[in-house]
Amino acid sequence: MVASGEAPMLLALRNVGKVFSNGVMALTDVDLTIREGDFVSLLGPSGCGKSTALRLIAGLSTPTSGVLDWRGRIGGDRTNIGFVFQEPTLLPWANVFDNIWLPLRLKGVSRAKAAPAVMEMLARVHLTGFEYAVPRELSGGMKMRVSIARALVTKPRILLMDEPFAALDEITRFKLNNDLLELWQDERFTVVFVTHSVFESVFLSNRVVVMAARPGRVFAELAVDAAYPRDEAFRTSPDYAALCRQASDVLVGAINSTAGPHHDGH
Amino acid sequence: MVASGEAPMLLALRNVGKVFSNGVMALTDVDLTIREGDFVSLLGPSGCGKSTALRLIAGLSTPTSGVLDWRGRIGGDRTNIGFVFQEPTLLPWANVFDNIWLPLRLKGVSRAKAAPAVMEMLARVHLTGFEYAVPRELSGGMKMRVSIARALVTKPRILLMDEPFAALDEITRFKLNNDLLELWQDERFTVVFVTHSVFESVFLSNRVVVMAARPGRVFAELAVDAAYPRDEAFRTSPDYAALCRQASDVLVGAINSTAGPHHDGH
Amino acid sequence: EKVTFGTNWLAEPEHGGYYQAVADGTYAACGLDVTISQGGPQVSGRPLLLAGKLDFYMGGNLLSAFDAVQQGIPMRVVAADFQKDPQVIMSQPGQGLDKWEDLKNAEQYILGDEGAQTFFQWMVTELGFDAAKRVPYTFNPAPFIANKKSIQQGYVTSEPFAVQKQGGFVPNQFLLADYGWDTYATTVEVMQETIDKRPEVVQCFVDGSAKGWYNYLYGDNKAANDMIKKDNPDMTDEQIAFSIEQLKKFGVVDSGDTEKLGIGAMTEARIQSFYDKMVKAKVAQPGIDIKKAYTLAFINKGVGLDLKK
Amino acid sequence: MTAIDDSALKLDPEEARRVRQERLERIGRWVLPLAIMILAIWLWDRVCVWNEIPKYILPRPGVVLQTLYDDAGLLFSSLLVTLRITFLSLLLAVIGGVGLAVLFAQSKWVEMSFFPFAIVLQVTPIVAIFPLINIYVDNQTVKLLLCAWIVAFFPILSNTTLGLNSVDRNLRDMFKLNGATRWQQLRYLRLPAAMPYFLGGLKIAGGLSLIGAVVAEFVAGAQGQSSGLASRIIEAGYRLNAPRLFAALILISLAGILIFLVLSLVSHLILRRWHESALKQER
Amino acid sequence: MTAIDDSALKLDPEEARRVRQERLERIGRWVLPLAIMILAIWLWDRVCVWNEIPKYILPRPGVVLQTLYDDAGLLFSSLLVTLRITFLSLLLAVIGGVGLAVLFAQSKWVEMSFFPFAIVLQVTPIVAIFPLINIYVDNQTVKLLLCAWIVAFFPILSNTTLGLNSVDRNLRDMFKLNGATRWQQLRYLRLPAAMPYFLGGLKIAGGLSLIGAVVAEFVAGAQGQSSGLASRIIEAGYRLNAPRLFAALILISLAGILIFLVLSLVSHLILRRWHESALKQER
Ligand SMILES: Nc1ncnc2c1ncn2[C@@H]1O[C@H](COP(=O)(O)OP(=O)(O)OP(=O)(O)O)[C@@H](O)[C@H]1O
Ligand SMILES: Nc1ncnc2c1ncn2[C@@H]1O[C@H](COP(=O)(O)OP(=O)(O)OP(=O)(O)O)[C@@H](O)[C@H]1O
Ligand SMILES: [Mg+2]
Ligand SMILES: [Mg+2]
Repeated sequence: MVASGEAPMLLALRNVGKVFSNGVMALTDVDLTIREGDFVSLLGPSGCGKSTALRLIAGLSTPTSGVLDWRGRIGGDRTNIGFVFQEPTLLPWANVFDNIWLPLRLKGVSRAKAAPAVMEMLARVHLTGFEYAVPRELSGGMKMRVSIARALVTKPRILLMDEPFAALDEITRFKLNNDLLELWQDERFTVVFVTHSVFESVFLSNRVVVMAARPGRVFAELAVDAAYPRDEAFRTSPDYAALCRQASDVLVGAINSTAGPHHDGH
Repeated sequence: MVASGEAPMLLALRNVGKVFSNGVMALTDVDLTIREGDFVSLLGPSGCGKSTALRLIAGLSTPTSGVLDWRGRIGGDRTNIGFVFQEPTLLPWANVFDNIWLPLRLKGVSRAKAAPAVMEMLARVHLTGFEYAVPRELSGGMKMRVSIARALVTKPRILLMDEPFAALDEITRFKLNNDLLELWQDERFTVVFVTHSVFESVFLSNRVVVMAARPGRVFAELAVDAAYPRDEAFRTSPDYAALCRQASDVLVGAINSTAGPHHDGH
Repeated sequence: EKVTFGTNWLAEPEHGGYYQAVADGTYAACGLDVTISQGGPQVSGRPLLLAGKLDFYMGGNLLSAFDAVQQGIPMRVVAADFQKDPQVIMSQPGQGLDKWEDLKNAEQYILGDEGAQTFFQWMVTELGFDAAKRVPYTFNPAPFIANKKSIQQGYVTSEPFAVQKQGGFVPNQFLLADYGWDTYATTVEVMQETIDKRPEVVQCFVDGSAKGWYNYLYGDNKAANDMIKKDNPDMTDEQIAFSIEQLKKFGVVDSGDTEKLGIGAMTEARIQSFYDKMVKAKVAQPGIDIKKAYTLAFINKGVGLDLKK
Repeated sequence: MTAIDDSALKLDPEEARRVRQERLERIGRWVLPLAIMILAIWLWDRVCVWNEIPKYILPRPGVVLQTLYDDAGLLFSSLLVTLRITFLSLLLAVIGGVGLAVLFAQSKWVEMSFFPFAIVLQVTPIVAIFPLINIYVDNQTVKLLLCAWIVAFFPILSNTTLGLNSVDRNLRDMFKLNGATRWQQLRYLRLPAAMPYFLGGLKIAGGLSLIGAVVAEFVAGAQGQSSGLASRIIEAGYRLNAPRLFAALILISLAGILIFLVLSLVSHLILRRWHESALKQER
Repeated sequence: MTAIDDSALKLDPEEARRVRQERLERIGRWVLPLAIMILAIWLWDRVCVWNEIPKYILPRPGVVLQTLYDDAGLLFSSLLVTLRITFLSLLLAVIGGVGLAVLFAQSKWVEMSFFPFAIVLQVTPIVAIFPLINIYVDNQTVKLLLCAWIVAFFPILSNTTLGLNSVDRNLRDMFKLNGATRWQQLRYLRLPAAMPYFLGGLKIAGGLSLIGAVVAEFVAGAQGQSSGLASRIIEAGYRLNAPRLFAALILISLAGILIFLVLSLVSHLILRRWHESALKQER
């Protein structure tokens, strides 16, 4: 089912499994190839191991079986990754500006030099004017937007996003979807995107990976062949609706494949 | 625009404003009446003050202007409220069972006595088998479901929910939507429900309140006159689609009413 | 030559002879520039002597010299400027503690650490005092005054005065020296190395101190007292007068052998007898070669007898 | 909109109670501590009178205050001497404690290898090792500082170490992903995150360095004009000058309270924007 | 799927380094501290030899160990006496510290009114107030306990207070909404949340109660059969018996390290399921 151009492979998960020390098998036998410039969405029921997979890819966690293959090397060079955690994960003592500046600061960029980039990102996530607020003074969605801005400010080559837009209203979400796509087309980085919205996944990505739970595994992969740039027109096209329905059905399948009596736990 | 049966008033926000100590005006002149048995959804852009409004209603915060009127009394008796915070807010040292048991425990119900209710709620949120896991061993969506179970386990008379289903996949979300509606019809408690999903708000509630940001205020109210019980048939009905479109338009209006150059901050 | 002498307490008349010798140039006359380094309640100067930071140290009694021999420490007593240990035991009058034999019946014995390690051991084994009744003396006589059934240690020259002033009564005073505790006191301790390499310095210090004491007790001691008051601002003239009077009254410095041998005198026989007594009392270990604990080479020459008027 | 007349709105009892309580609290926050303090002093006085405690054992507060006034020159100059040692040793304790904690945070190895020595320092009685210090350290101030430092540094070390190890795991991951060096992680993440713990340790160390300075003076026996409060206490005790002794003790206590208040303020200022312990509960 | 042959998969350098390091760390965690300890002892020995330090000032470790062995009976029975006071006073410090912290957490009023007294206790030099204690307390053990307690309780109080005030605001709100009583909030929320802070304070207090017990003995001076290590130290000091003095000091140090390890273990067991400081980094 895989459909992806002739771009060179960036990384592959081969037979990857992850068992946590408490015995929960979060992932089993995951095979997944990601090519340069891919926009891959991960879709799946809550608890199926999407976040775990993302952490594995980022190198924040190591598989208990199988290997991660980065262009033929195990492990691989994980610099230049942008990561949006499922929770905002901001420095509670630093204001919004400093939180977004942080990744640049860690690369040695001074406050003055970083300011334009930071202010641009702030504007992109509609938070201009809040640069001196500290996280606890922000609403849930605002915190998440700061986190997104922080991941994007370094213009990473690989972007891993864990339900970045879940806490946002649909209008803002659409806007940010469009912004992200635009950015992606300009810079052609690679995105792995976890979402619960079938619509979002189809709108954004060229491949949708549907996962099933207990144990977490890849249930199916859908290619979204629609051409980029995608805009509002695409959103209202029958193609889009059909793809969404198809993805939705696969998701239902994935969930039912594990539903049964929910008495499996750990 | 208000449309609500002849049920007695439960509470009213009259000219309520909230200015935080850092000068941010989170709410201004909010007028909102909630009747017994209402299912009110709050819809609005990120940062428009939905969470703030919910906290005011719960009595966790006091308005800086205006009053909260509970059946003719300022302040009012706030017992028997179930609250789902925007973040999971679990006790990190307690396992899932104990977290859900907590509200009952605080009412003096022993572990053994509470067990059936807790286990039932666990099953409802599809977490049977995870009763001995501690929060850090759960995925984001699972934590949120624990939080929901905890709010429901006491069968509160008033249920305040702040984006409870945002971290869940659509299928689980639909299921829980149906469950919630069923429960609501059986018990006829009052719900104030914050969500970013227009579809969800229309599907669930008899009234949708759309808020606008900076300063946060009530922008419009929509009555959803469709009869309960609502089921999958309603979800696919043209009425539903029309209502959704209408709500969506209002939301766009609300957002545009403040959009402009986002340089207002605080 | 610069040398340092460490005392075992804050400046007080009990150190008067040394201050006198500094003040009137007696040490300087034989070429010593003596610095007196005061001690204090919690200050232990002997390690400084052992480490060579002090040239001379003022020992309390002979036991530590015996201990030094036992531990193989090359330290010797070269002079004993007090013939009697000025330690007294005080009790309150009219509490059934008016006789030496009754003292052990007191409820509490308030004794300092040093006392507890030396003469108290002897009191326990020889006189039947109860070790468990000892309470530390933190150099504050209040508990003694408060508890009428207690006894407390003190220097005959100082504590009785304080008690008299604050407590409003004259305590019974039992000078240990009068009841069998016949050690020399306020000894001058020196490392063997100093004796070997700079005997003239030792001689000068011993002689100077003896002369200093004669001058302090019998001559014009104003300069010395001024030095004392400067080092220890809390010292009062009244206290000084009391102390000197007591020193004379009890013959602490100048009595017995000193009549002929001069201040600082020691005799082999007396040291031996004290040691035997301590061995019998199980305070000192038997078999110590106590000849190594002292030397009589610098004393018993009648130095300064001419200064006594 | 509703049938209820606005003028009929009643402040419900709970709400009213809250408002009343808040008002009370604002006053009580300053009045009560003072009142309790005065009560305590009064009680002290009464105990002295009731039990006929002689003044050379426990003088009445009035006498002590009088002495404090009469001997002010002497006592305050001594206090200054003690405070100088206190602050210097607190400073050294901060440097030493944080420095060691940072070192220990570098690796479990280093921590397990060197923590024992820190504990040895903490539990070694100064009185017992002072003779050694006395032999090898010549400068009186250095001796005092060393003693006071030994007493004060451990809480800072222990609490800071705990704080450095309590950093949120996701934040740590975030730093790692951004290729933060060890030093950057320390500077921008672990140290700020350890702040509440460090400041807690500092509050403990403040009092300890004061008592450390006093104890150091006790054992090192500073003399002459430069003598601190410990010497005053010993002398006063020896002379049975109880009023002065208690005046000196009271000065130490006041200094301790003052140090604590200052450190609390510092802590509050540093943490007030983000840490729960310092946040004003916004309602 | 890809053009790259699976057999060509190479462990990249970073990954390999990590694996190697983990292996090393597992060994090093035990070997290194021991090695450092031995090195330190060797250095001590060398310092003694190089500087020709006479044994009556700083004995060589061999001599000290020999003494430790020879005098084992005497020293260990003294150690037991000291440890008894240590544990009792630590227990009292926990009860007192946590009790006071709980009291203070009840209201700002109480805290502001009574914290000063806690500080006064912390900064009062025991030596100075011992005469008072001595007059009014008869039982020797009680005297010792009181002194040791005064030294040890403050870190627990201070840290626990901080912990009780560091509870997440949302959790507090959640309890409030559920109508939790003050006591329930304490029992189910604040105390568990304060655990990491309390345990940090406990680790500090462990050492302090040991040193407190020693200092108490120094001041209160137990005698005879029941004498603890402090008496041994004083005695050895007066008897110029340096090897025994250092043997006693080493016993105190070892006891301190042991107490710390035990408390660390307790802390780890309590926190390991949830608190960052005790979590094994799961990768
Ligand atoms: N640190 C951990 N220790 C033990 N088990 C864990 C841990 N983290 C996650 N798990 C378990 O692994 C499984 C997958 O978790 P993961 O967070 O990857 O889910 P997810 O797909 O991201 O879910 P969601 O959509 O709810 O965020 C879950 O069953 C969870 O209980
Ligand atoms: N504790 C606080 N101190 C200061 N300002 C605050 C605080 N909490 C919220 N605000 C501000 O109040 C406004 C409304 O916040 P609120 O959390 O109610 O938004 P929301 O509608 O819930 O948004 P979201 O959908 O993103 O959760 C925001 O501008 C936020 O910055
Ligand atoms: Mg997740
Ligand atoms: Mg919100």
